Amino acid sequence: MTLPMVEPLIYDYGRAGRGARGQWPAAESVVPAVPAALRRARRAALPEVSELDVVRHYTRLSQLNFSIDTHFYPLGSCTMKYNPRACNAAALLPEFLGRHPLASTRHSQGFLACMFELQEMLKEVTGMQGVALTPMAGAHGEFAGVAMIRAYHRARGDLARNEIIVPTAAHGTNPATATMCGCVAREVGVGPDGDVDLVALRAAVGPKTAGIMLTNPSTLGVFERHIPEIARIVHDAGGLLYYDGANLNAILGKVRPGDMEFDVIHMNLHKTFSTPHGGGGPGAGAVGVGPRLLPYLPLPVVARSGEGDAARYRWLGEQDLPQSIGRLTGFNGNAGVLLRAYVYMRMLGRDGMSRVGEYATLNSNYLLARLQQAGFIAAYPQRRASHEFILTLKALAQQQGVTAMDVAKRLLDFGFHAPTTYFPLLVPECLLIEPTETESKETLDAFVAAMAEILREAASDPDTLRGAPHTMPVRRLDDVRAARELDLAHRPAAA
Amino acid sequence: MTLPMVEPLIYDYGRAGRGARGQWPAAESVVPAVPAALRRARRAALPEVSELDVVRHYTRLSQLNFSIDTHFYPLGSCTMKYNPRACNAAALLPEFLGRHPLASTRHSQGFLACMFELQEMLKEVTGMQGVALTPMAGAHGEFAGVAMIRAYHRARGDLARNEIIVPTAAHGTNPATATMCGCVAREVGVGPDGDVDLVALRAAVGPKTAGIMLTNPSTLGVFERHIPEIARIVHDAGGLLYYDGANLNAILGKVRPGDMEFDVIHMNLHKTFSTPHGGGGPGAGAVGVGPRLLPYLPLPVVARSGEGDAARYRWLGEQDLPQSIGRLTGFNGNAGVLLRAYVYMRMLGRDGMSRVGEYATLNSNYLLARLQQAGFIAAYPQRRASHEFILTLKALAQQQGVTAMDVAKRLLDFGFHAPTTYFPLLVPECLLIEPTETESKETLDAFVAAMAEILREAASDPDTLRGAPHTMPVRRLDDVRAARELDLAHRPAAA
Amino acid sequence: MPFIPHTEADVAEMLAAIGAPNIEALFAEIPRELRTRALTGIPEGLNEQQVMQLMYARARMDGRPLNFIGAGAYEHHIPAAVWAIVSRGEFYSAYTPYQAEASQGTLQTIYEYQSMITALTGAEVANASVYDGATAVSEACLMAVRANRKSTAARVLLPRAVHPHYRAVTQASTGGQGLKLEELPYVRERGQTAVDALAAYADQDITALVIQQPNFFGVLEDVDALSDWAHARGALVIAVVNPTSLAVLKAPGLWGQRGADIVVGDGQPLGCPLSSGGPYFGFMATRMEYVRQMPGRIVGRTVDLDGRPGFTLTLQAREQHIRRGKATSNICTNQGLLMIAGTIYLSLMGAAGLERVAHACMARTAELVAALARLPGVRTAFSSARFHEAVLLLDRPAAPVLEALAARGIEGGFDLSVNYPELGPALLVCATEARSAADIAAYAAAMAEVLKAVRVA
Amino acid sequence: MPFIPHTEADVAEMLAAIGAPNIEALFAEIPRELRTRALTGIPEGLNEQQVMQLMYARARMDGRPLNFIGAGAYEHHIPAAVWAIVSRGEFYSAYTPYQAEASQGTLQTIYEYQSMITALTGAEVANASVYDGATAVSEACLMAVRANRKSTAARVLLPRAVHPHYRAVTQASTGGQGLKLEELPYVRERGQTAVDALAAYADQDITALVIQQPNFFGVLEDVDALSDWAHARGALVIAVVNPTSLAVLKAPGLWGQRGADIVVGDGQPLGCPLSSGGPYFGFMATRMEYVRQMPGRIVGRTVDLDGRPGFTLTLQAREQHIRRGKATSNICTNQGLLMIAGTIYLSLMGAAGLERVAHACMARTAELVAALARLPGVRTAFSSARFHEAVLLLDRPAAPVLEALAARGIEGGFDLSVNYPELGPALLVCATEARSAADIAAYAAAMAEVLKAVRVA
Ligand SMILES: Cc1ncc(COP(=O)(O)O)c(C=O)c1O
Ligand SMILES: Cc1ncc(COP(=O)(O)O)c(C=O)c1O
Repeated sequence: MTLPMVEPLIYDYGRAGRGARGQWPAAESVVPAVPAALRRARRAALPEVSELDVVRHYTRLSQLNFSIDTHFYPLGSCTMKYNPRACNAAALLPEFLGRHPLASTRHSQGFLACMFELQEMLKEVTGMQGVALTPMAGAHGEFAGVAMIRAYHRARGDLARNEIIVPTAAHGTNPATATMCGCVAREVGVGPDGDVDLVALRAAVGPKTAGIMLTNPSTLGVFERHIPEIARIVHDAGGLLYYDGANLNAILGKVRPGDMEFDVIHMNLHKTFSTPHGGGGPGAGAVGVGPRLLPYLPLPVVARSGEGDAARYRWLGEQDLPQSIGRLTGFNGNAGVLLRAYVYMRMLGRDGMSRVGEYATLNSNYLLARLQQAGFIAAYPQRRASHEFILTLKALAQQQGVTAMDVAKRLLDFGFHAPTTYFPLLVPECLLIEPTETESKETLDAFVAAMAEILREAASDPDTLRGAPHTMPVRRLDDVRAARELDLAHRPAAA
Repeated sequence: MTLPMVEPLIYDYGRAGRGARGQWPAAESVVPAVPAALRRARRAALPEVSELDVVRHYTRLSQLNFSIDTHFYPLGSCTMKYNPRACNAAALLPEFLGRHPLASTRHSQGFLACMFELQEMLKEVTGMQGVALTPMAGAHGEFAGVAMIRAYHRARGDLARNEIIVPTAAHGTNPATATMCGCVAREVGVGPDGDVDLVALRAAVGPKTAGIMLTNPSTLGVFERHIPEIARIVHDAGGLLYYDGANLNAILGKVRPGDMEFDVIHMNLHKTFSTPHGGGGPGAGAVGVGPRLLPYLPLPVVARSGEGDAARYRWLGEQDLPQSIGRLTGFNGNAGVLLRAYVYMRMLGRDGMSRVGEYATLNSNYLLARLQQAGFIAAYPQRRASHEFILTLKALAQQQGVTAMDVAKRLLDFGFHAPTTYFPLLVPECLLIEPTETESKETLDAFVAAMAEILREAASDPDTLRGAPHTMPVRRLDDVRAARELDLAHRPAAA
Repeated sequence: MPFIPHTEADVAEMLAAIGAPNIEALFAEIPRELRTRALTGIPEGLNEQQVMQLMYARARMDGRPLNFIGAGAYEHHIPAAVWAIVSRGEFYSAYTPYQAEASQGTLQTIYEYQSMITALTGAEVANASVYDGATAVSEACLMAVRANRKSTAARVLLPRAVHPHYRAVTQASTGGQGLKLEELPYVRERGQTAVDALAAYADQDITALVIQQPNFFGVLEDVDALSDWAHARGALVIAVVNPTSLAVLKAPGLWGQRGADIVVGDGQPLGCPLSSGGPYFGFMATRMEYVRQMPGRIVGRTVDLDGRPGFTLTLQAREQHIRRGKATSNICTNQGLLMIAGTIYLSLMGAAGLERVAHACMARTAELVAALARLPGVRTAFSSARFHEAVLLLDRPAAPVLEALAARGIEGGFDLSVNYPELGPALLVCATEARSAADIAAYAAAMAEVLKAVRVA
Repeated sequence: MPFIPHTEADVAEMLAAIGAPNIEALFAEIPRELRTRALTGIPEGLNEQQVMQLMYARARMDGRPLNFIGAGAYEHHIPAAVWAIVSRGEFYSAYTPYQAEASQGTLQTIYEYQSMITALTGAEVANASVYDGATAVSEACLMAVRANRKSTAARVLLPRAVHPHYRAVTQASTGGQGLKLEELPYVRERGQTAVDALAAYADQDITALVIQQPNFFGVLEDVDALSDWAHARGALVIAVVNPTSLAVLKAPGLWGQRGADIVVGDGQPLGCPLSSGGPYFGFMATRMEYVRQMPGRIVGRTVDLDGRPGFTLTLQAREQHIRRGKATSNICTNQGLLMIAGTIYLSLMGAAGLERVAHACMARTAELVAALARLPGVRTAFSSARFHEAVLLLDRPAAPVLEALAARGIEGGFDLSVNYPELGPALLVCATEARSAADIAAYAAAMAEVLKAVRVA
């Protein structure tokens, strides 16, 4: 049985000869010739649709999404908090929007002033001594960080150091980054309370240790309590300390990675500083470094000369930072995202910044407490939650045959985006829940009520859960078929 | 049984002390005192909500609407065509948006140039000799027009003329306008083919006739064929001719009211020139006049001196137009709407403008033909449709007990906004259908298919129609209760 | 063909279905002699890029002067969220919510708007907007005639201290129905409506008294005394108010013993950009007993077939589409989208935020007045308490001063000479929370310069 | 507290439910010695109005110069509809569509995007974006090493005529994995990659050859010959293309006998504003046989439990969250929102509209080059056919010329002296459809003036 699509493909609105002609430039009378061998013979099979078709189609499609602007979205590790519209408005000012990335310094002072101040604020927040803004997402920042660690060891002639220690609780990007940098990811376990297994760590370090990548609070939703010991062990072994700052939201104004002896950190500005996630991006993964790694920062970074009204800003390049790991982006990173983060930080200000960590933690611990009262099982019940926490539904899966996936899908029917499921891989049948500080108690209470109701359904009517969702535009999708019978593009006849 | 609301009231998100504080100005240390007797004692009971609450609530509410951007919206007489986004973008340019209405001429030349050219284009399109842009909707333009007719007769000492002839097919605003202007609306009938009953008209005119208000194409969806005779009859009787130009979309580039001897016209720029209807407004009801009424135009209008690069623009006021009927708006009308109409007209240009009438008429006649083939009954089968047409469901109502309202509500379930129902009042159980030129044949075909299906349901399953809609956020609403148990405002306790 | 999706094949198929040889044939019913020539006066069409370039150039001509004009339209901070939401297609491109079930978004927003307007004004019911503040006053006068059954005079007292445009519009809009508008003078020293002058009307049939608070000069009127006077004589009280000021000023519903009967004003300060004069929205609220005399759309809460609460247009029997010539007004299309902006603005501000706005406006205006009145040749006109506008008297003609300020990028205020010649050279100035201390200093510096350059008359 | 909705009562209730005396107690697990002092280096918070005023001032500092720089980022007309839709909260504030049933909007848009990219490039499958054009090249090189099972050298030929930043990024991004990048020279007169130079590699193990079309100089390469040479030697072909140019240039899928194997580029010209350098999006497409080697997210069409078509992320076993250290890349967050903009842009333009854009770009650039090369001291560097950029040689240092142009409000091009000193003083200039004849005339006039003022070296 094939049912009609919820919304047809944009191609389905097309007819040969139709088009949004108001958008087309006038036809040229003279166009320089393209040599015949290089010319396109057939027009590409793009949609031929009217402007109204386009507006209606994509407006309708958008309505099929859950989003922060419409739903509570407690996707653990992703910090889905309110994206203030002012950040967008500021980034869209025509002068910024129309500015070419290679524009003259003369026409760049306003933009560069924002970038410089953003670098300074990030230094303050992390306790680091240098910041580069160009990495375009968290993983990209990780790459920059590990590449700097590598460059550091190489510059010292310490060529054997190619192992990056990664706790098993790490985000998948950490080991993937190690590999991309040509290092080997060496995993060490965590103990039953979620902290790194120090015995294993001591066993793992050695002359091949380039460094350790530590997420804190870890992806298990707890603050790593042995940071001083870990720092000592790794540093003593000659390795450097990498702080995966994706969870910076939890510790803003409470602890600073620089003060904790970390040599490098990447931040997910799209999380902590609330730039929009855009259905998959863009992000911004600025990196901060301590004194050891200062010379290796990726290019370009912004420098200031003069003070106050006499301040002048410019990009530093290769000549200025000859030991840099080089360029990681075509221009200078996701400038528009950086502007949004800058505006957000200026609005928060000093006091607002520490409140972020406090209220994110309050919401998380409250939600955990209420869900425990409702009968759910915390993965680390003996620990305080950080800005997020993990439930494990292993018992439910064993007793009722209802999985974390079923619960996640059923939550959609109650009007809540699901938490992160099956991540971290360490905890079976897990839900990683991050409410963020911008959600109200009422919303959290409503979420608890829905979860409690789902627990009741698991006992009384598990098939409803297994068949969920029931109220979305589509019911549960066949992922296996998607991977087996690959249908990755529509192929209309070319015009 | 009371069910929960689809989306709670914004007040329901409130808690004492909550607020979108990022929007509040800083508290003042010194504020000039308000005399105690004039001071507010208790804060108004406004919502106390967070910025996220506001964004989420109104985003969700918006999703409960049908709109052009999401649905075919063939609401007869309302010309719900595509609202190009460029018009909005241009009107929102910061210089226009930030411009005070009383700004100096120096800081107004760009805006006034647009307004002047808009006046000129509207003159060309209507064949009139003067245009004023300030009326803020069609009905407001009607007021201006009838007030000018009155002023004309008064200026000639012709004080007895206080009757405005209004065909029974007229829009309700026509007689209401006559009353507002202190005139008496005198109705004349229309014949079985939809044209004005000339015998009745001849009988109605006389020394009390101030004028006639004629909608063309009439609200019956047909072009009035006796315009030359009507013009002669009314003018001969000493009355003036008013053209209700709400349906200008049908005749753009085909006929011009000025050429047809009309003395005054109002246009609904929000229809013909596609400014957004905004859930009830704003509109713009510019008026155009022939030579007789030029001195009476409402204030202000824009004048130009000089040509080309030396052109200077300014507002004309009372000193310039001493016989004007005066001011109808606090400043100068819905400037932002006028800018949108200006941009739309510039995009259409000369050729695009005549195409509007042609394709609006094509779509309308096609839809009528297809619906007739599907078994629906046209109110004026012997006539060509103009840009809109009427179906009468009288037979259906009599035979199956299914009303035009039932059909309208059922259409919502098929994803179409309903046509205008029960208007004009002349035709029983009517649907007034206006597809507009911006809709594609495929959309019209889909609408026909839905209508045909509804006809089948009327025979096989009339209760489904009577209970419709079934897929909207709410089912059919109790209008009687709404009027009887008036609940017009939420009353929370004041803070 | 911009905005027309038809392909040639579509047209051919459609004509075949109609049974017409070509599009032209569809116009066959139009008498041939009426057919028009081509629209040669219309320029050729521009594509979107071209039209935007044209509009950028036009906008640049107007520049972005620093604005100190108020006079009924006020520059306020507008939260970015307001227009991000208002511009959503589902609000922007919908129309009047005739099909309630497919328009709950607009309808519920109107209901919330009605709730907020009644909360601010202290009235019981509000409509879903009229065109603007000026037409709201004229509609209120017409409504008062219908509502005040005791009065037969159709006579409304309209103080001279009411916005001159509002008075002009009321004149133009109510004259046809024979309303008699009579002007009440103001006290020259205080800029307040002269309560003494009312003595002249002591025993006469007055239908309504209009009270603007703050009045056009920014001055606060003695609203209690004026209201009580009117009510004692059987006249209705029409309050014309600035919604921002209601955060700090007594709600019209509490004016005097009985409260105002009809409350109107321009909603522009609530989230509507200055936008060269519009679109704004007029608000209108009244007592429940007069609701059937109120013009405009009204939304009510009701339930659906299942008992679920929902919203719908109600009391439509007042309106032209039902009542035609006997309707309360001819208004049909109103200012819906702006009303939505106002609702979102009020939700974001709340009463506490709006109070902050009002306080900042008052403080900035006081600072502006102090900075300007310090200059030789400038002094304040009135001694009374004010909201966020003030009249300044100059020792030389205002027009060249304003023109010289404009040349320096400053819109220095509204020239009162035309409407209030009795004041001599005078400016109405305004500073809202959108003006900073630096802005005010820039104005004062420019004014000092200009006063050196522009001659005393 | 901006953005935090908690009332004091809320906090008290929540702490009670947790069983904690205060918020501070929630941080008790953090070793005391790690706790930080206050963030004194962060300024105090601004409200929205203040921050917007700050940003207006910053924006004003940058002005709006007339831009003739291309060099990988191009100023095009962007239909107003694009960002009106992209900015809708449902797109803007969603994240990666992990919950497919609640993310069909994003997922279907990605599927449509994949369809359009494959149609434009002539490739079979595309991913849902990588960061930008530069990282797309480096990812393509790493992918080629995985995909080319015949090659063991991990050696990629990277012509000097490829964007210097793309080369730098590739260098920085692939060095760790030991890729060897070798530069191919270009022919000085033609600005084209020297096919002769390939002779040196005739019998060597080459993993891939990168071909940029048009190349960094705007010059069209002989893509067929280059592709066939590579394929003949078992090397993969990585095409780096400007998507606008594909409206008129042969699709990489048809280059030579076999077509390019991996096609990448920057999607910026498709609806993304210049925006000071980003966010843009990198696109990436390949043959079906290599799909499992491609990094990034991929969406597939499937059906739901009822058999209704729907969309979901697929082939996730390539990705880091499943495969961790063995993933095809570490990429996680990508450039989703920009990809949506590109999809809407391509829908509005269609192939015919994009062709018009390409033609206009070519025509304007030809006019620009003609107008500038007419001036004494300016000549064109290369004789070959070009797309919408050109290299101009100057008879004096480029930097002061550009600075003098900037002082006149014109961004006159990209200074090639740093990256291509062998050319002598040289500018890379660009004119797209966004530049008018008047703009070009303004540039030529300013250049004439500047050449009078700036000395010959
Ligand atoms: C702990 C952690 N590290 C790294 C990342 C990678 O960040 P991004 O997705 O921006 O590349 C994430 C986010 O998904 C994360 O949660
Ligand atoms: C024929 C006709 N006349 C007048 C009007 C009144 O226009 P408006 O609603 O803009 O006041 C309308 C629109 O509703 C109309 O259709």
